[in-house]
Amino acid sequence: MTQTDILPDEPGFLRRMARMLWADKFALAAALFLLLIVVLAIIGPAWLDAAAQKQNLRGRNAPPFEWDRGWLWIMGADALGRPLLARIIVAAQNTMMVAAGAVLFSAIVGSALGLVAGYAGPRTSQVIMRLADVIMSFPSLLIAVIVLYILGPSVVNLIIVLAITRIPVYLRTTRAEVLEIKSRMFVSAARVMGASPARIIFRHILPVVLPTLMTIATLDFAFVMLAESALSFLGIGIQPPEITWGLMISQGKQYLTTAWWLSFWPGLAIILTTLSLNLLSNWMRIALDPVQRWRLEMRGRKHG
Amino acid sequence: MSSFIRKRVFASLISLLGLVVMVFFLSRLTGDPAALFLPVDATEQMREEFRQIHGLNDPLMTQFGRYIWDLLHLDFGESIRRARPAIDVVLEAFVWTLQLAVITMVLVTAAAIVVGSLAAFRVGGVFDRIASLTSLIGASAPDFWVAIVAIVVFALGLGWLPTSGTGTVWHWILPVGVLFIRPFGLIVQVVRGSMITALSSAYVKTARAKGVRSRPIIFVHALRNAMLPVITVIGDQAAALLNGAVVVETIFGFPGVGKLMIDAILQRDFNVVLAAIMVTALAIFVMNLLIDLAYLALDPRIRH
Amino acid sequence: MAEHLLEIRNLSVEFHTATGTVKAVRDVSWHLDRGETLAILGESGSGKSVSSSAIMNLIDMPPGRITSGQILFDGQDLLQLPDEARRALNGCRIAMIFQDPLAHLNPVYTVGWQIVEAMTAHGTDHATARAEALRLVTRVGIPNPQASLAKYPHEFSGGQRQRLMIAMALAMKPDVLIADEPTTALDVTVQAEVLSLLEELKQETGMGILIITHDLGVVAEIADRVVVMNAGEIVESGETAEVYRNAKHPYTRKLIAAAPGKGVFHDPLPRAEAVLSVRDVVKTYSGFRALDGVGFDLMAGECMAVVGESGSGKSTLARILLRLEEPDGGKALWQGRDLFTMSPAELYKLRRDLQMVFQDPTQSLNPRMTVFQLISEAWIIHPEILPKPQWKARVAELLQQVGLSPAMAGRYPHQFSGGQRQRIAIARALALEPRLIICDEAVSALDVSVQAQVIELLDKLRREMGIAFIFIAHDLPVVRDFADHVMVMQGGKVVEQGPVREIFEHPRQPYTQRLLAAGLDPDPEVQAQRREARLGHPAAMQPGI
Amino acid sequence: QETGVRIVMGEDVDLLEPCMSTQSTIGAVLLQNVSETLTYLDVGGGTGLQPKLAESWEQQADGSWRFKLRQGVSFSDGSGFDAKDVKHSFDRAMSDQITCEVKRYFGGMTVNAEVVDDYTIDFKADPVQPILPLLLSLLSIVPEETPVEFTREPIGTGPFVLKEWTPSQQIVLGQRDGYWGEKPAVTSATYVFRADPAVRAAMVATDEADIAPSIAALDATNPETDFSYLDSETIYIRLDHSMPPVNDIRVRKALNMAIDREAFIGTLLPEGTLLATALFPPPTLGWNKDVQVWKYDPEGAKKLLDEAKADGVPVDTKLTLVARNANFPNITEVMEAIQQQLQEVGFNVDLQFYEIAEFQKLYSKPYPTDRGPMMATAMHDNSKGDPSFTMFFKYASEGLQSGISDPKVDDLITRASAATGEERAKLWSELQAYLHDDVVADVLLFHSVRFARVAPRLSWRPNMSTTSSLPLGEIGFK
Ligand SMILES: Nc1ncnc2c1ncn2[C@@H]1O[C@H](COP(=O)(O)OP(=O)(O)OP(=O)(O)O)[C@@H](O)[C@H]1O
Ligand SMILES: Nc1ncnc2c1ncn2[C@@H]1O[C@H](COP(=O)(O)OP(=O)(O)OP(=O)(O)O)[C@@H](O)[C@H]1O
Ligand SMILES: [Mg+2]
Ligand SMILES: [Mg+2]
Repeated sequence: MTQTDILPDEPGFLRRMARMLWADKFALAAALFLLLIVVLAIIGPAWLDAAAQKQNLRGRNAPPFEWDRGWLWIMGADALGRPLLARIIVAAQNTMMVAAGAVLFSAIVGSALGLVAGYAGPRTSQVIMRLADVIMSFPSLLIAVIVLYILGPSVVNLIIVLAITRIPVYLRTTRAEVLEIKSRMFVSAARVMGASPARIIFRHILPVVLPTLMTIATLDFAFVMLAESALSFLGIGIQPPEITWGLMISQGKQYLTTAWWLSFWPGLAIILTTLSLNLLSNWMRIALDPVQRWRLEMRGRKHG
Repeated sequence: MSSFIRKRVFASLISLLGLVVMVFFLSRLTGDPAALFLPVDATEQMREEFRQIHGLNDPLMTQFGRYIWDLLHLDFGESIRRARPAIDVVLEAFVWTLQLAVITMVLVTAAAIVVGSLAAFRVGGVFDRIASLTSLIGASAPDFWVAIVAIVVFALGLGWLPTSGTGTVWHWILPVGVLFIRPFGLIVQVVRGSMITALSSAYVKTARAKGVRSRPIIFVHALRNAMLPVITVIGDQAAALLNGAVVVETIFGFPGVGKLMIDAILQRDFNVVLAAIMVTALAIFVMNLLIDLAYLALDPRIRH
Repeated sequence: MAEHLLEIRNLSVEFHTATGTVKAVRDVSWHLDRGETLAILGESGSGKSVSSSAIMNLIDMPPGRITSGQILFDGQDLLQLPDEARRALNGCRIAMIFQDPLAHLNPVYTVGWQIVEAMTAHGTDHATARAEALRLVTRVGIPNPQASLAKYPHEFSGGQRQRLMIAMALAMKPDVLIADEPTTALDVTVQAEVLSLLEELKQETGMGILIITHDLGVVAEIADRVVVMNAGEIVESGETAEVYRNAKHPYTRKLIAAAPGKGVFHDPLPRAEAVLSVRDVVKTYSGFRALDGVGFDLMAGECMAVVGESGSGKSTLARILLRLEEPDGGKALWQGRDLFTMSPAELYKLRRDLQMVFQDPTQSLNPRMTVFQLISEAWIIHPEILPKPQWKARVAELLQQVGLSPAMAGRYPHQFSGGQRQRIAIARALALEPRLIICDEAVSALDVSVQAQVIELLDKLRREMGIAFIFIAHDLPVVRDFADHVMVMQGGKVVEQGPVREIFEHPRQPYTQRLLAAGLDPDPEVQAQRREARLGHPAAMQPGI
Repeated sequence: QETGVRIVMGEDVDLLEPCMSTQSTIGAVLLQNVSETLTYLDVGGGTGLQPKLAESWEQQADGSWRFKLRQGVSFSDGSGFDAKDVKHSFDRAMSDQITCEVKRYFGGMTVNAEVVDDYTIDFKADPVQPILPLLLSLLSIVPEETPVEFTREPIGTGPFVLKEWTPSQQIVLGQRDGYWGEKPAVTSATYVFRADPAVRAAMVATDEADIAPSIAALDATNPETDFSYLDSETIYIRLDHSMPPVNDIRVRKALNMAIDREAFIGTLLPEGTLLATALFPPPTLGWNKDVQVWKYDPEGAKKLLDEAKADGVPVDTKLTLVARNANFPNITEVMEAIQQQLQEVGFNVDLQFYEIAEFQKLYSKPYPTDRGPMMATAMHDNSKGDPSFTMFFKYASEGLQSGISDPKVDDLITRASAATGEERAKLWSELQAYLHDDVVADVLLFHSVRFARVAPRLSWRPNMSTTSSLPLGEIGFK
């Protein structure tokens, strides 16, 4: 073994990640898809809003794959003859905003509380956990109605309503894992070094819990995207003519047997987004775990 | 152990009381039941009488005091809509919900654990890819899609199963099938993720060195270590089912507590809302207690 | 060529890592016959554990890869066998004792269950297996065997876990036993018992034993032949006595020369104010007294060795002094202030001064951090120690001081050998420049040459910087060389303490005397004489085994 | 099962209280099956008000009404039917101890029932009610012994009795002996509840049900089994005349002209939907067929707006178009289309959907004070054959949902309500035209249709009354 005085320079973090992403073609495709969605969410409304709102009762429920109307109509048209593709693109912004907002909010609040409940003493933990029980047994619709009446309808309130009900799952998951992880020796070792509780929680415990939270969060994304449309019906949040994928699905619901494409395409968008997020989070679980990382690095080598 | 349970029951009772107080006051901020019970054209005098009959004209504190007093006598009040004791209405529905939740969760848990574990055993293998993909697509597809398509295919098309309703075993298949999908997808993913880590740990090597077969290595050695986040998520999904499976109840005409609760909330039938929340909350509290006991049973390191 | 029980031919193993391929084992060949004990000696990280894992089909492939070679067991090449056939052999005909017992025991099952499973996995019925498990646990000297079977791994001491691993491996009376450092965590009396148990079984069943160890005394005691490895290669092999007498390879000579226990005793330090003074520490685990009135004084720059029976509460004492566990009674005055009643805030300020190297190195390193991150975390927490630009250089320096290559700084804990991890843990403790380091079996997994280097480093720090040490160890020669003061523990109590010379030369308590008598000499001939003497006087052995 | 029918309904029945049977879900089960009324409005046959438990009635000199009751009628509990039962039924329904829905039709008047003899009863109303016999077609008759609280065991004089009631699951009615009238062909009826219209349609298709009184237009694809019927619901946009710019008649006209009503039919709304010129459906007393639907004229609308603007009317003010969620099928699309059409002629329209309770607050008086110019899309149901059930509430200054305050309208309503016969019809006609053409009170849109699916083995067709009752006696088998 050669002894060198300087530490070897590791390949840059980003380059390494990029190489590992390249190694997993599924994850790569997922990442590209998500990138596309994000881009569309940013430019979509400015770019296609007019086309997406232009009604044309004569072209209502136009079937998909008819090229002669132009590419915007490739997915067909909705009940008011508006091109579905344009609507999906325009809806991406609201959808992503609400879904990401709600999921991030619930995940962050939930896991923060879970970390505290798991790490702190039994009394704090008991209080937090019973609070979670209360939230868990509070019907989301009731929360929605209450928020609607007390705070009034708005997108932020919609996000809050959607987020509140999902807090307990992150909270409970995090706490359960923290209870186990904090008994591990490397946590003791960190304590001996004088690491502050914050450091122990965020540097040592959180990384172990994070992959599980990410898995839940990705599936919650789908859940939130669908649930959001259910709340629109209370008049809270996104309202027609503003659109989200969830709303498009629920509007297309009655045409399920006669004009399937109305709710199919937005449904597909949700499925693909969820799928991509999940593939990416599964990839991340492996890429961020040094013990598993070889799965990607080896493959990357073979291919590249 | 018994002191743990005693403390827990006590804390849960406090949260139940908190829940009742919260729901009682917050729900009363959400509008006048008279406006909803009576048709739009009803006269103001009729509304006034209605409020008088149902004690809605008294000061809120008086109403609350009366409610709590009755509650102490195990009287949950009358349903405004149904003119019968709210608790009867709720319990009737809850029996169905409980059955549905238990059956679904038992099936989901068994299936998801097997599939998730096998997927984790060969990460990136064919089984892993197929299982992940199908479960994720199922989990992110709108549930009413799945429900309607299932009816169209299995009841209308093939004529194998009844469209909806209750009565025979056959009536359960579609609702359970539809409810199965989302928790299944979620739990498969959580099991898979958690198992990947567990299967690469040193004690699995020990088991292999002992000559233990693959199946017990997966399902005995690794699984128990991987179970903490899994049972948490199972609990979360079960809680969701205990709160009522609205879509399934609506579409399949299943007389559960979900639609009852939604209707009661929308109609501001407060006594039913409160009774329903208390019953489901109790179920959820019990379930969370069982889950916490399961943590202790699963992982001796948590017992301290 | 005569058929051997187990033969390895030209085995090479490499690992893929982010920074390149690591050739862990290179072209290694050796063989083991029935009723024979083969010892593999060698530098820490030289591929001993990896090559034995290869026999058991336990290398993760990928990232590991067997690039060449054959592993012949009973004449058939294991590498060509289907997985199912190899599984059937594992545990039943070839069994292994792992180096790091805590990580290798399943934390969520009772040890009884795990031992029983080793038998039921090969068709033994449950009742028989249970009876056998009880017998085995009794034989390896676990106190209160019946109750112990129902306990979980984390409820045992390091040495007890190691013995449980041994019991598990012996369950099926295998033809080949691979013992990877089976006695590192055992005090010499227990070690002697375990070694004689192995010897006995060997006589009884004709089992071949492959023992990987750093302890030349153990080699001298039981090995028929030795193989010496260095940097993944075999540098020397032969009859034990022959190799000891006429070592040819410079590395072997270095090893033998480095055997501890030959230095001069430290002279007692001049009496001064104690930095740490511990009184009447008590700790009970659900009724069981793990510590019972322990007390001692420690001066700056002093090294106090704690020796004693496995399970006597040494690690517990260490954990309690660091407030990783709450004591049930007693006082520990650190510079006059009681550690046990300190508020978390006060304690936090003190953390930097008190460091510990844990008994199970694997578990004490965060698996998600690189070596660089692990060591530099100290400076993140205590930024006053070292400005950031110097971190890299200091990490490199520390790694070199403990005998590791700075090139390894980018690797993760699981990519190291047991001894290497232990050194990372030492480096991490040193990074904080503390005033007191508690070393719980900190050098037990190191080969004697590295061990000597590390001990020398620690001794230098002790002298130059006045760092005090509480040095928990089983290895009496090391204690003899390094300690100023010795405390002997048994059953949670201090049975004897005093200056090192006094303890070693005039032990008063019977337990101490027994301990010293059980020490092994690296010289096979000396050891052979002692063995004869011992067999002649069975009374010297502890009863009840 | 041969002579039993299974009916799948869209909404669960919470109560089986006879005095609540004006509520369509309750009425569908009870009315004319379990409970009967004194009179009966034949909407389907077009023959007007028919005798049921009353054999005849006449208005007396003082304006009160005398009813001669049918003899030899018994309740399903065996007790006989007489005037005391009628009086009790009426008093019970009007009681302030329970909230009976039928009471609302007797708002703004005091009515006293007086038993003359066992089979004669007088109803005295103040002010005099020309349509009292019609109003009494809404009152279900219960036995005298019925307590004044909601009952869950409805007793009536009808041909059926309640056999089984599993809440939220099913209700079973069985034929009873001793019914005074013709024995129905149907011997039993099972009601089940499915919220999803597609499922209801599927259930008839799979022979799990015989009648689905309401299915989605989209599912009504089989001419063999699926029938449309006018359901007496009228969709309109209520305008609030108290605020600019809607207080300007040109703006109201422009609103009406901007909407292409024809374009909705056969697209977003099913074929068969009628364009509305009044808030009640055509087979109603005094229907004025001369009132013409506003023509779609975007250019004209623009011009009117420009004129108004020139006169300083703030036509650019944001108008909030509110609607109730899921009020009728396709409401979202319809509202979006209307919004776009309004915007095309230059209105600034914001669309808002609300949950029913929230909507109610906006739709009924007292209106929120900070509402701004608001247009409420609503549905109104009048299958009772007389505009009085509509006009007061929706147009009188005091009307709970009225957006206008017009003395002439108030006057016409008062006069029409008090009038009878030809006179009454004429006054209603006049009011209809005045509201539509002169006041331009609101934006009237559609009379909606519904679809029912009926198993081929039944000879039964839905009609306008199907929304409020479903007499099993009318069902025959092929
Ligand atoms: N998964 C891995 N990835 C990369 N390198 C590894 C991996 N496992 C082991 N190594 C390297 O292989 C070499 C041999 O390791 P091994 O565990 O066999 O050493 P050892 O001889 O048993 O040492 P010790 O006496 O310290 O236990 C070491 O240098 C180690 O760093
Ligand atoms: N968490 C625990 N629960 C119950 N008993 C425990 C626990 N931890 C340690 N013990 C018991 O306390 C005793 C002392 O353990 P400790 O680890 O301090 O021993 P030790 O002196 O370090 O031994 P070794 O040299 O084998 O490491 C042992 O008998 C052990 O079984
Ligand atoms: Mg090793
Ligand atoms: Mg120890």
